[in-house]
Amino acid sequence: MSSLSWTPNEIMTIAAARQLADADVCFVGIGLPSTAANVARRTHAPNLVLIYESGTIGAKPRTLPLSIGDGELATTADAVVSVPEIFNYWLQAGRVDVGFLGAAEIDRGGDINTTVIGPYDHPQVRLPGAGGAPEIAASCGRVIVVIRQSARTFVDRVAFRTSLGERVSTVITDLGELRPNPAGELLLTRVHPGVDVATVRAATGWGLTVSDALDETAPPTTEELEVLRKLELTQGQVV
Amino acid sequence: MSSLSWTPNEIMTIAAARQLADADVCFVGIGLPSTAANVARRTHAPNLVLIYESGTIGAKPRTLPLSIGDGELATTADAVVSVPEIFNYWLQAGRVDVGFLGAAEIDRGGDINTTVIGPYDHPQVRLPGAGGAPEIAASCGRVIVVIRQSARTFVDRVAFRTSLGERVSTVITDLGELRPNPAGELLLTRVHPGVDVATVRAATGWGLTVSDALDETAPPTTEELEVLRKLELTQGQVV
Amino acid sequence: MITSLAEAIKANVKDGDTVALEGFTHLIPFAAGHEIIRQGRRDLTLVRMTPDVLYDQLIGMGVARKLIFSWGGNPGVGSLHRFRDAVEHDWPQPLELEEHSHAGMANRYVAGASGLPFAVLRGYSGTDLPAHTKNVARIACPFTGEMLTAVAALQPDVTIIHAQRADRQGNVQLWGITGVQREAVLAAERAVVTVEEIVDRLEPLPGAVVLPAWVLSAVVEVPGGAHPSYAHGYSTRDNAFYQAWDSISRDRSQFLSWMQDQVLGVADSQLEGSSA
Amino acid sequence: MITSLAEAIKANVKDGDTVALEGFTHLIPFAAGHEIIRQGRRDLTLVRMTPDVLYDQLIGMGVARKLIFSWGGNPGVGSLHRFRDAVEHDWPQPLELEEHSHAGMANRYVAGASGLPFAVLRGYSGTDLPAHTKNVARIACPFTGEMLTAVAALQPDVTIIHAQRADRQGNVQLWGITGVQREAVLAAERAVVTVEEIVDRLEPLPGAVVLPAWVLSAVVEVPGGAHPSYAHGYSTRDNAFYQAWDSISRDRSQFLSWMQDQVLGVADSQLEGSSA
Repeated sequence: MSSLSWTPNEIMTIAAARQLADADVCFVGIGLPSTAANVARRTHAPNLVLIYESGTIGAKPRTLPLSIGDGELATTADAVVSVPEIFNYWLQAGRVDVGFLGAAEIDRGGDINTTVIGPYDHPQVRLPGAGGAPEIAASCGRVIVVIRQSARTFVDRVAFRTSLGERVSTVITDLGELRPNPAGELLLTRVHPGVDVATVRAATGWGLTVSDALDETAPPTTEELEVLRKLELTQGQVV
Repeated sequence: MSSLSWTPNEIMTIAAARQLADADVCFVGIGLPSTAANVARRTHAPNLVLIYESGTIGAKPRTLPLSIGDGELATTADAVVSVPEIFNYWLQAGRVDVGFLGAAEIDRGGDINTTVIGPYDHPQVRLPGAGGAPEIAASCGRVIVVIRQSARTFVDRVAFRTSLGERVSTVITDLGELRPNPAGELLLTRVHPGVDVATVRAATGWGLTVSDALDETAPPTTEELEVLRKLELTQGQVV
Repeated sequence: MITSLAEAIKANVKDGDTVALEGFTHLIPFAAGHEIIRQGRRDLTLVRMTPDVLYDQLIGMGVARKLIFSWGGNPGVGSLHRFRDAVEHDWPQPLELEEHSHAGMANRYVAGASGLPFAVLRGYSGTDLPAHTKNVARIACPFTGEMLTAVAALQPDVTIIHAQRADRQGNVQLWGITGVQREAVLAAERAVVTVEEIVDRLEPLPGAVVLPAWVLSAVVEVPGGAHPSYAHGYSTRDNAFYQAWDSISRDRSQFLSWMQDQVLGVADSQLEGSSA
Repeated sequence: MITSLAEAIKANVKDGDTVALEGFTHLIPFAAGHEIIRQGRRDLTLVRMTPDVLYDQLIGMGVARKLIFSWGGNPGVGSLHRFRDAVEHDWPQPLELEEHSHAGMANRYVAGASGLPFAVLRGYSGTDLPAHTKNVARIACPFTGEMLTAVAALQPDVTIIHAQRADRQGNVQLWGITGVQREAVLAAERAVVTVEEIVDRLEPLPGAVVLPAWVLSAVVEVPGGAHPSYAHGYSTRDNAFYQAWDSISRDRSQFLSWMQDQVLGVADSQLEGSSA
């Protein structure tokens, strides 16, 4: 095991996958969240229920989707429903245990920005926008955010509040893991193997508090890495 | 033709069928309205679009359905949708040209009662209730009511207003046809062959006004009667 | 998950519950309703858009305290005599009514399935219906000022439906006229589904609705469990029975005797689906 | 009803119209969007939940005055450079934005399709989104007093979608991921549908949505009309093109040259579906 090596993206994905319990119902965004959810389903959580906002419920993709609307998701789903139905009957009604979000910025309270960097009317960077995030963040039992950590992405206060941090239970980054304290402020609770706290502090745009119970992420197992790498080779493939 | 004979129900059904134009979109209740719509589709209105509140759009039943949920309606429809969708996306959105209603009571203003005879809390007769009627009456381009005429069914004021008469364009009875004047009061505009005005007056619970342009219903044609009788023999049959 | 009819009803239907046995002529859950009668449940608030012969039986047997509905009749035949007897003569006991239009009931289920306290529609306007329920109100559009109608969400304690198939995990598939069943199931706290058969795999079919096992409480194999209603692809509607019900149900003692013979007196071993 | 692409766009898309070209990754109506560019439409308000490469092209060619949307990116790849250039640098002209969440947009279409002026949801709460649009408001439940969110109905002048099949009467069938297309079509004043093929009869298929001809304005046979998106059962998504678009679109002149070659310079006789 000690001879294994992995990239920051790989350990971030595997740490995210571990957040999912078997038989969780999970609302999955495309990209790293989808990769993590599919790793979980192939390892410790075979009964994980994947819901994609395109309307596929219980998708069991044999390859890794490139987009949220890949045909593979429809072909392997228990049910395909309309987009209004997925948001109203499934997400809003509180049937989803875990929401999985990415972000451009996150702040110490767990609020997320995927809208603009800079003033709304004259932004320096126009980001894609809200998508499903505001209601995923408000309706799922718990919310996991996956984001690369840097002083640019971890800010004291997001420039635009696209979705709220109230239900954020865990933030998984390429450096470690953060969880909110009772007041809702994100604390560092785990570092990945080989990452020191000073590195994480330097990559955080606020005075980061470290949990008294700081732990280290267990290294990826051979199985986890094999599953992840094999899966990524299939991205966007049509079966 | 003059040797033909027909029952009061038959001429009522055929007169109702004649109210439908080819390519009308028609929201059909079960019973006589459904029979009339299916006669029209087999005679002068082959492109009539039949919508049943069970969710079948463009049903082309080969037999006459006994209930609104007969399998024949689903099998022959262009589309089968859910009940909420049929009411919200199709009826409420104003996509239906003609609504076809039956009633236990109708009054001079065209308001309809299918709820109770007598006081609501202690009714003499408890009727089935509203069903789709309130929204059919409010949302269709025009509304045709089919009802047997008597002093008991044609009342000055309905005991319970189940649906409004505002959009009622024609009332077809076993005696003739009534249409609203500009003030909304139903006038006698047609009598069926062999029916005199005095008979209609006696079967009306208010002082009935007769239209200056009173006309007589054209007798059923051989084709109409043949189509109707053949159709009724198939009621509830499974193809 | 997959259990017997007796167990499913025992675990999910309690005295005083609000219970929707939904279906729109097609797929009426008769067998499940009969089991509720056999188990002697009381004080139920029954909910259904189109209460028909099954509800006539439940009401006549004194199971229901209240009925929430939009159209109560024997489709294509006429009145429900037990329903009328309860409303007109309080027999076997008074029946409280709350009635709506179909559009109102459908949207009440939609609100329930959506986790919202109410839904908006154009409906009920000018009718005498709102005067008799507190679950209909006027609401202003915050953008245009137009006045519309709001209906309160329906969230039954338990919804019971009949479907064609389930797989061994308890995922359920129904097709043909599927009415308001998806919404009724998703609006409820618990859901029980009887099915014609349990199969290894649910082959995709045109027009099919699939309800995943994880939104259901119990699934029971009850072949013919919709009779005299029908299951598209499995059986046809027993129209003769619906017509016969008119005379069976007209007289109180004849009704009771029929229920004794056909429902109460059916031993466990003869029950629809008891071997499942 | 069944016509050419040029005719369908000419008759149904006017300068200044509000136009929704809908699709959720699957069935994006690229060919129809390209025809809008070729016909030189101006001042359009473009509407879509997920504006992607096609909207990048429309915006970069100066077709749009305003965009109403919820997520604008190149799925699985990254930014839309023409969209960003318009918002960040007003090139080729300023682009007004009105943005929502997916749930908000979906419900705005639902309200439009239902003939209602607004829809209710739990959404937007606490976010900065409502500060930038007048089409989101708070609304109180008339039964519980709970505060919820209202969104104004979306009713495009015209909605354009791509589907798999139509029959000769113009009834349209689509399946696979069908997204919000049904609602977008039913919410619009007019609707144009391009299809992979026109067939004698629409065989029922699992998961298929059928839109009857009488709610549509024009149907056009355009095989491959969703490329580089895909049509489930007919083609697969050209992921390589989506990846290539990132570099094609990064530079203004390279973008214009690509559009000249691949869209503007395509003679009528070479057009997708021109022979239909």
